Amino acid sequence: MIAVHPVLLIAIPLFFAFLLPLIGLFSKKVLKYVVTGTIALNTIIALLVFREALNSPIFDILGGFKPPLGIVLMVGPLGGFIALIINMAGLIISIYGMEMKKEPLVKYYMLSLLLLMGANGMVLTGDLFNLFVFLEVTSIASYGLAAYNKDLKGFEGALKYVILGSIGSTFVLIGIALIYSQLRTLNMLDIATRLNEMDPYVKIVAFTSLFLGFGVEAEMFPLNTWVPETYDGAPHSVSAMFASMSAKAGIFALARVIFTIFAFTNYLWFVVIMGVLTVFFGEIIAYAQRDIKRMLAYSSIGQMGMILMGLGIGTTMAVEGAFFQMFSHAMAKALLFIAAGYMIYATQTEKMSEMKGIGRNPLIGIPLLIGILSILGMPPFIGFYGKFYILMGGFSEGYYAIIALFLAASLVEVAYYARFIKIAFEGGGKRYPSPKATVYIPLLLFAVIIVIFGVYPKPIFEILSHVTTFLTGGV
Amino acid sequence: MIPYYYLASVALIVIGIYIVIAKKNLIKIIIGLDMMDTGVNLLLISIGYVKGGTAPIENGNYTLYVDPIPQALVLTAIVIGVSVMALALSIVIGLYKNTGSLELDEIRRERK
Amino acid sequence: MIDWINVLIQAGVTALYLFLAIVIGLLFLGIGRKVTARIHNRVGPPVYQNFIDVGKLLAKKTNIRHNWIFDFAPLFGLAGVLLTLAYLPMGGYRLLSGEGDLILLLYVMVIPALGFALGAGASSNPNAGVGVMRALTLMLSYEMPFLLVLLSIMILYNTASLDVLLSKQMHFAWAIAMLPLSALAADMALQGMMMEKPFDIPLAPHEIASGPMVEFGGKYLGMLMLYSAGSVIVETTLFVDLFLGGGVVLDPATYGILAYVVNYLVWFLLIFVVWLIALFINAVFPRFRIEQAFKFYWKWPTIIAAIGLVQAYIMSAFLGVMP
Amino acid sequence: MEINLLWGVFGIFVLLPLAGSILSYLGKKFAIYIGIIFALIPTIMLYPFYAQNISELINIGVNINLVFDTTTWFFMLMIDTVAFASFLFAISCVKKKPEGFASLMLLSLAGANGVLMSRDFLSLYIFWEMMSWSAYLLILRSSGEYARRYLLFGILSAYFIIMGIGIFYYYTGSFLFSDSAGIPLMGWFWILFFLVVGFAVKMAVVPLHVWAPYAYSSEPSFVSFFSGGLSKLGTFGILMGMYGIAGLSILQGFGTFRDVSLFGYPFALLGAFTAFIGTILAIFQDDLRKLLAYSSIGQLGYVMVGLGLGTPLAVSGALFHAFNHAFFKSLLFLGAGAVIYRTGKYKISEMGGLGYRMPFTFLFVLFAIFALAGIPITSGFISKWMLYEAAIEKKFVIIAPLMLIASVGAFLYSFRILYGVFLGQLDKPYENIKEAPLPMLVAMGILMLPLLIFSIFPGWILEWIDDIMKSTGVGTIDYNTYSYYSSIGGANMLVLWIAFMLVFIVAMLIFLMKKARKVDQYDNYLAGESPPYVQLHAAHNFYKPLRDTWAPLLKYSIDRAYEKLSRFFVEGFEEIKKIYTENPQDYAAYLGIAFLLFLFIGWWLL
Repeated sequence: MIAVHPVLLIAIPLFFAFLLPLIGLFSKKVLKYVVTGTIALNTIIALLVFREALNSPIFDILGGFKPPLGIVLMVGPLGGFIALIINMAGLIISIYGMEMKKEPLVKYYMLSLLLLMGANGMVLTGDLFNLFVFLEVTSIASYGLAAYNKDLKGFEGALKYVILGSIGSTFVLIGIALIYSQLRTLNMLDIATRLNEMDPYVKIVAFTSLFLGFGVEAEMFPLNTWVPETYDGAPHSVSAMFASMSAKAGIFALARVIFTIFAFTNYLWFVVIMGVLTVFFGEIIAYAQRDIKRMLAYSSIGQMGMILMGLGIGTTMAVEGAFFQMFSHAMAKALLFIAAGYMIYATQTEKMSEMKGIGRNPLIGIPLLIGILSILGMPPFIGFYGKFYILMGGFSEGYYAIIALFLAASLVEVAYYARFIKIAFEGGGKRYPSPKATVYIPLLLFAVIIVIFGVYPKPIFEILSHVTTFLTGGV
Repeated sequence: MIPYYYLASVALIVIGIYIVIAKKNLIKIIIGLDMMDTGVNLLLISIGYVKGGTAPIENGNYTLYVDPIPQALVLTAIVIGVSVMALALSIVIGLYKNTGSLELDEIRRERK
Repeated sequence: MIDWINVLIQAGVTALYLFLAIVIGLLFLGIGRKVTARIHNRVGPPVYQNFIDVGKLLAKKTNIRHNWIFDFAPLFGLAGVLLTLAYLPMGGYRLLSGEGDLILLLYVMVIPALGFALGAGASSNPNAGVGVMRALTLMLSYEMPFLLVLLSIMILYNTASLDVLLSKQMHFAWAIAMLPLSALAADMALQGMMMEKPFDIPLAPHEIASGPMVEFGGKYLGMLMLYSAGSVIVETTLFVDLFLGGGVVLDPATYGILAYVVNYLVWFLLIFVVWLIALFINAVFPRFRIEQAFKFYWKWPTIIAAIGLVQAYIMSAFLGVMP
Repeated sequence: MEINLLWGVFGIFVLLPLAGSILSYLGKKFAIYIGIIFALIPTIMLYPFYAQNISELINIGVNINLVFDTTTWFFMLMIDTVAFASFLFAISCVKKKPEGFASLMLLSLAGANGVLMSRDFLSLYIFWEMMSWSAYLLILRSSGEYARRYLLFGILSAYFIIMGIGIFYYYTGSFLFSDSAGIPLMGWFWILFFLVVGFAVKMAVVPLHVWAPYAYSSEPSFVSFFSGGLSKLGTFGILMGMYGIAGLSILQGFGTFRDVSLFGYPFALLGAFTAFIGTILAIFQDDLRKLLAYSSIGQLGYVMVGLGLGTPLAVSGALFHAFNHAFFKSLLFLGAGAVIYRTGKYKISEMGGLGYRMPFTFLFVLFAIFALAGIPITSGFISKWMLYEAAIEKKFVIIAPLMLIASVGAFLYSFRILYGVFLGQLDKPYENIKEAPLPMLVAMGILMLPLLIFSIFPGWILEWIDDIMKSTGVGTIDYNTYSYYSSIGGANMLVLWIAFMLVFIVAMLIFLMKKARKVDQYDNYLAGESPPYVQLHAAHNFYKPLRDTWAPLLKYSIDRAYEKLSRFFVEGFEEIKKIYTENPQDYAAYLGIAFLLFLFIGWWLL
């Protein structure tokens, strides 16, 4: 018997999201605590679900229909892990979100809960169409949040996101339609077992459609064009959410398309190439940026490309690395976006060149350094293991040239982060207001996570040992 | 043998993409998106179509009925499509308020 | 167990040789002054003038010093030059040359120069600084061909030990016959090493008032004169040891004490010839500027030495000439 | 039992500094003192652990191998001692946020010790990177720009290493050094190439040296540890890569040229060029720290020569030289630090005459310079001797002259330091300058001792080196307590010392016969006629004539080449950036094109 229903992970945020306007009628001040409390509750449930899933995959059947007809939530260890990451990141970001001042706050909190719910759903669901629905929920919440600042930048970013996002989801739907037309089923495991009944040409088209559709959310080149502007225009906490929640849900969906549904093995090199192209363009263009959030956004693209590369390499080691990287990137990039939010607030500008000495306050500087070093893949921070495992996995498959290209791109990454650190720690800057508790507590929390699991990564690796089943088409 | 309604849906999608890429007016672009959506919905519906089948209403008198699942899917997809359209339009309104224009190049010029 | 009596005897003989070397050096300096004067059609001081000078300077009552680093010059200068002499076989007598090889010698040779430079630097006279700078630049210049020459000899004779080199030259042939080009380059380098014209740039009495020497007087100058006397012997002997078999004509193993005497005389003759050649060049040439010296040394002597090196390399590696 | 011993060693040399790093960060004002304690314990504990041979395979998911043997011990000896001395020095000079300094120093020390203990690539890489980024943060304390340059090259080196590791992993599926069986020769070539180049970056081998002059311009107390200690990890890495992992037989499998592997020879040549270029550039520096940095580049070039040649004499010379360099270069950086601390100036030409006011500092620096220049009364001579003889006995006619002329060049820049900083005229502002504080002097004194001791008893250190030679299978060297031999020569240090003492006594006797009167520095050739204040210190643009002659060659600069390259890349990046046109319609078009392209590829694959 299932002790905790994974569906709660979706239901709780949904319930509270629509409860918020009612609470808002009485008191606006409670809202933020309610949201944080909700996400905390969610995190606890995610933890419980995850512990459960470690033993055996959970199948939670919804609506009374039996699979393959009915909708099912299937939570493997990895899915539980990603859900936990998403909820944890969401929790910490929501602490930062407490300082949000701009009205309408109710809508902000509501949308962020919906975003969380959508991301959770994307990770947990075992039904292809359901996946699409949650993708759309996430997207709609994201569109709203992206334009939340209601300035030109925000709207422009949101517009780009809307256009690309809806084309992407159209592709997803096409893929679903094609699969359904051939197999008459939407359950992922069912599809996977009956895949060879499909006409190969239709299979290719379906795969391409799904790959591209989720690629938009997973920030794959060349579908990631919306990323910089949307991240740039959105409020800082929202950028952090995008990077650590919706992008992770997207890439996990992509991973499930690749491994669980299609179980590709012989054409994976194509994914590797897409991954390395993503890294390459992401990092190179990040170097050419002057604004901090844009730089972080492009860097995020690069990191997602690395994850994609790890998935594409497809050995146990590389995929373990990819999942580790999802974790580390969620933590580190959220940290950096929150730090960037503080910096923009303190300096009143987005230009990196005007942020002299912003990091000299240790409350900002130390988490900032830890985050950046983790992104750069330095041990003993969590960023290291993902990168190292992906690379070693790649080597064991003999992708020398691609890894050399990847390392060259990483060098560019080092260059622009070092450039930023140089400015941030330069002497002779102005005096900046010291950060509030809502800023430095999330920063320190993220930093502590980054260091603790960097020094003692064993629990994570134990979780990731389930990658083997995932690769062979399991949950 | 590809039935013609597949062609129609493909045509709708292609036209939609063309509009999105080529037209400068934001409203038109959103109409393009909508057309794509419609095309896909049509595709879904047509997948479930069984020749001679009736509506899948469970009262026991029919042996031949169309696949009910795509219809359910399309219903959901339409709802989603509508809400996306609504959000997209609200974003367009926001852009219009900020720049006073609905033309994409003018908005971009405004930016600079 | 060490044979202490033997060691003491050897030390005594070595001390004698060192003393003689300094005396010969002073004599050579006097001869140098005389010869140069004769070429310039002057009378010149007597040959023993330098002995008188040194005696007078060392006996002076008033001595002036600047600081304790200033004292390094005479101390390290004299001690270093004596140490260097001890590592050079003189007239077939090996002294300490069995206990260290050419590379060691090369670096021991630097000790007196460095001490001198330190003392000169501490005199706080800018001329001294300029002088030392020139000396060091000159050193970089002439060392280029000289090192190539050393290398050719070491490669050809397959040894870095002067002691072994001498015996090999005695039994086979003098290196000047084997490597004439290298000998030519070495002689050019020697001119700079001895800071004779056209390479007396570091001293240049008319420009920088004798450069490093400028502040020294009394016992300081006296000891420095001993130092320069010693270094004349060091440099000429080095050339003789390298190319002219160190003047060894008789094998001490067979001829005993007679060999030592004869070899010593031959060695004296040879270093005198080398010294005279240097003097003649010195007497007729004007002074280079330091840039010219550098360019000169890194051009012609280096090319000649490099050809010599190639020759030695071919002889040793391909033709199998193994002295 | 065995494993307990290993964990004990690991605890003392790696975990203890790590713990110290946290403690000292909390220690705030007393951070440096805490740091000293935690740097001292490993240094002292080296003594009981001499000649231990502990090795343990540990499984942490993958097998790793931690080892404590003579190689580890030897390298730890220099790194830990230098770290301790740097900490001592820091007592009086690091005033700004000492807790950051102490904890980062201990962190990099822990990383360095960890690198030395690891005999597998995974732990090696982890500790290597730890050391690398903590060094980066330490440089960041003084300059972001310098730190940036260092980080770029540090990561470049790490990526080279990771390429090597990856290829090794491809062939063996393991990270252990010992699992190296069955790698084809071509594989070995790439593994070694990447490893050696990667580690060579740390040793600042030309043309990968451009970070060094900047990185070595940061805080002196750190730089002495950096240049003296951490750069030796490059030496360790190359030693391990070429002789520990691959071994002579594989190196010789690439073909030999007079018993020297054709793989090692180009690196030896590169090392010789590094020695030459580093020296020449050092001659022309006016910034004290930059001069020392270029000199460091040059000196490590010698080490590279030895490692590349790979004969027993050459490798032991390289190790000995690395050892000497650790001590004399740290000493020089500390001396420079003391001078900078007292005067607040960096330029050599702005100092002068400090030797009269800071006699002990001067003496220590002088001794270090003797060692650097290879004056035989220091151990610096012996290592150079071994390297020269190694090249000459194998008749390498390009390497040997380059090394020899570079060492002549070393006299030039050494004297520039001596004269410009310590000799010449004492300038007015420094009239009342004091001797460096006691901790600084003690630190310098500690570093001086080995240079002196091993010049008299080279056999002691050669015994350790011989142990390393045996364990790596390079061969053995010919030595006894006082003397050492090559096939073409040899030298006895005791005889030299006794002879030197005797002649020095003779010179002393002559010198002491008469008393001398002390006069003021202005009482010189101007005969006291000088106006009240003239600065007559001729240290500005010291080697101008030489510089003029070198000008046509100095025009070509590797630094500028890198700058040009980076500008080219940045411009390229700006071009590539234009792909992201910020026009949603273009983006939609990309999506469409990508779809068609993917479909096309998919069909083509079918």
